[in-house]
Amino acid sequence: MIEITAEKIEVQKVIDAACAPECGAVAVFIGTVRNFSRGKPIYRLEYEAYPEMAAKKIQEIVEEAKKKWEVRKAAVSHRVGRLEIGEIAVVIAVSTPHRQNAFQACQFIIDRLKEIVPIWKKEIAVDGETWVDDHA
Amino acid sequence: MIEITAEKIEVQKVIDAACAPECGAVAVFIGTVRNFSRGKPIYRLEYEAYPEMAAKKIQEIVEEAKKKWEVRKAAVSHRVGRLEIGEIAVVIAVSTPHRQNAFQACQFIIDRLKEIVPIWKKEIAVDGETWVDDHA
Amino acid sequence: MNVTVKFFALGRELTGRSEMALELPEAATVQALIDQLKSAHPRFARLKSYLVAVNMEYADLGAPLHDGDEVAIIPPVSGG
Amino acid sequence: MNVTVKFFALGRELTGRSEMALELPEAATVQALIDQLKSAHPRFARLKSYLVAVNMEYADLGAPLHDGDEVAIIPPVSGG
Repeated sequence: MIEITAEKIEVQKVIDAACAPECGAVAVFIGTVRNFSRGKPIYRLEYEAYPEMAAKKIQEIVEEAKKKWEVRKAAVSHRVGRLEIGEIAVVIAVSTPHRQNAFQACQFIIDRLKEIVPIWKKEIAVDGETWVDDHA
Repeated sequence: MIEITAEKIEVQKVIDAACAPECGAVAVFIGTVRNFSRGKPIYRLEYEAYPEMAAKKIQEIVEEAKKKWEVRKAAVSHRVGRLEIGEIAVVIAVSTPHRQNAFQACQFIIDRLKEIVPIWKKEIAVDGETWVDDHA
Repeated sequence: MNVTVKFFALGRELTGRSEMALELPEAATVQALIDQLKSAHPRFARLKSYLVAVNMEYADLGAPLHDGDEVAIIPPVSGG
Repeated sequence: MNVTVKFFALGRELTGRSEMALELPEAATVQALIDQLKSAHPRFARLKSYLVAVNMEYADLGAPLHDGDEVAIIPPVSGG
């Protein structure tokens, strides 16, 4: 399961999609909206995606993780639209027979997602709106 | 939240206990009962704990993780009693401001739990019952 | 030939468009498309950092375009 | 002095007990307790690998015991 969604993400649904019975180890990453960013308080975030390409790139990342770390199943859900403080922006779940691989594969997926997947976030703060550019 | 429980573990409950609003990154580990162990099919597991000491040791491990990786909140739930294939044996959830720390802290907690926390599992397989000794 | 250009995030806000059709000479490259965008939409030139995707795959400036391609201007991503 | 000894997993199955009270000489060590267990419960001697916890803390064989201590025989753990 790979989805770009405007609906609230249900963590259990993503976990269920990554975990067949007897999956062994499941590693999950949940990213939520913080109220502070680079030293200043923010009110909320707005996420925008190029959804078809985002889903395609996430699929490629998942395929790479499957090859490298014996991943059995993986699920990724990324939210778009307006997000309030504390809301979930992304959930990644990965199941593997052995736990070390689960952590490594899950971390790889979130790291690569942040690098190459066409999703953007805009911070709405007291001093205005800014498209985040972590690479600047 | 640290618990040794004979009830089915609800993943969301453990995550909620580890995640204040604005927690940033949450890493979760879920360990489930596999149908194969060291090359042979198993029917089910039985977990036994020295519950008071297990909770105390897990608390110590969590405190160490908090110091090392800026963990804000952590929650650990370990099941005891009879577990069927596919059921959840343990859930660990850790929240940190930055994601690398969340993965490292979560992996540290499960690794140390397996090393020093007085919990035991017995595999019930076609050829009999065996207390698992991973350290042998 | 005709291509579709998609804009997102800061690129969308600068151009005021999320999508536009563009007519290009045969065998034009990504670079030629960028040059045309810059002259037609001066505010686009204010987007300093971006990648280009052609049919949902990142592409070099030298990559040739084809009729019907979907081109996307990808500002620095910040998902997760 | 009196201590309580707890058994778990294989130790519990070998001794057939999950807990027993034991009377020991004053200032007896963990080692003395183990020796007494082995002679009183020959099947306990079949437990080849274990640690000992005193009042829920892992303890050396040389550690002295005190009246009222809770001692636990900890076979190799396998939680998770």
